[in-house]
Amino acid sequence: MDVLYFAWVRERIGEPREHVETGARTVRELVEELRGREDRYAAAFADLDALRVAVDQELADFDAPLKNVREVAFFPPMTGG
Amino acid sequence: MDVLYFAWVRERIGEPREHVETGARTVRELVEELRGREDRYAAAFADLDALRVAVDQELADFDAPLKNVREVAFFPPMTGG
Amino acid sequence: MRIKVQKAPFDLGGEVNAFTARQNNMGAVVTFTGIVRDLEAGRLEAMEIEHYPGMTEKALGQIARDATDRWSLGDVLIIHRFGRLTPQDMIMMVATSAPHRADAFQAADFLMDYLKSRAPFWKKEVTDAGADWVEARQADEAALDRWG
Amino acid sequence: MRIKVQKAPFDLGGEVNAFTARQNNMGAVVTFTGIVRDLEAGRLEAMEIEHYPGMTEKALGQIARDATDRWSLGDVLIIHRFGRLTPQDMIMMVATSAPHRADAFQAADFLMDYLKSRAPFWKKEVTDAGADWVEARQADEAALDRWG
Repeated sequence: MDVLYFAWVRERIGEPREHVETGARTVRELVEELRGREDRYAAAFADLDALRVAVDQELADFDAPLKNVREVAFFPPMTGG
Repeated sequence: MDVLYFAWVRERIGEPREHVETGARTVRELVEELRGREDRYAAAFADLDALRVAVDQELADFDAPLKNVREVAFFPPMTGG
Repeated sequence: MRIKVQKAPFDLGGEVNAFTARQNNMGAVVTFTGIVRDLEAGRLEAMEIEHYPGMTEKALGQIARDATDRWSLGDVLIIHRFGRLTPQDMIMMVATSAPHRADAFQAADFLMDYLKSRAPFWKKEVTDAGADWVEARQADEAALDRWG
Repeated sequence: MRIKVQKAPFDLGGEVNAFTARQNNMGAVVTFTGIVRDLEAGRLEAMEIEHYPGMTEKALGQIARDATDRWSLGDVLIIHRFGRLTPQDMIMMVATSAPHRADAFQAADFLMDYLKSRAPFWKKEVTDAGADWVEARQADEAALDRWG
């Protein structure tokens, strides 16, 4: 699936998107898997309360299932308007 | 003093303004005096609850004093906007 | 603060652009525009608006100052037409600017509530069946209570 | 309903005139425009706005539909820019039309509250001292509670 990063999450990870092959069943499992990879992921995902997640371009929570999902995005709380 | 009429008050009185010489001390006394003049005034001033008054171009009530006043206006509740 | 009471139409877009260009470091601009609606039966020929020259300008100025005293605003614009209008004509507009959006919104809402019931305008609806003065609505008077 | 997400500036006056001309028998049009403010110290070089292409349009469309479901509206317009902006630049605008003024006001206010916290935009302030992401304000999140 495609994993996208925005704002300071993108800056900490160092890239705006990547393709990830994963068996994670939920967003939370995906986060755990990414955290284990490299320090930059651990830094980006250090505080989940500071993060929001979208699954296939809809806001979701960290327990959302990933079955048949094509795109997951992580970002800080939005500041539009 | 000048007495002005607007909207249906003007239509009932039959003119938009007139000069009135009066010894009335309050708006209410002025209304009583006008009511006694002719039927058209009695018709216009039949229901004071349906009327609003401005004294020297400021909203006032019927007990407002008329000393040194130059202009009194009578009209129905406003419908601006 | 600008108050215009006029018979002529106004250009909403031109007015809001000019208003916005005059602002200095305001984060929010809100406008309200009132437009003549046809009657249910679709037979409004005209809306005739009468006003009280002299008092109108004073009353609108006071309402604008009340808004400015109450919220942190950059500027206020009020334009109100009088005379004979037809459906789809713009009757009036207000614009407010403020550092923050809540102030701009609340001030514009407040201006409209006071314009409705405290500015000396009267509307008459003309149809083929005759002409009737628009009656003030209880709800418009009650709306003023929102502002304490 | 029109949603535009764009890098280019927009003409507020032209947009509100075109929006108003498209309406049919709506008595009220409300607009809100958000403008880049300088920082207290007057040293904002730029505001960089990032967004999530694809999701942004969907989220704005959903917010507009929620407003339309909730109030009696004629139409909704949302324009939101992204990219590098400088102080006094217009960031975004919304316009609403409705038969009656309360619906137009409330819907515009609602759109702004949801745009702030539910549309995928992120702002970064650039000064000579560096660049910082604007943090979401607790008050903006809390404002959503107003709408139940």
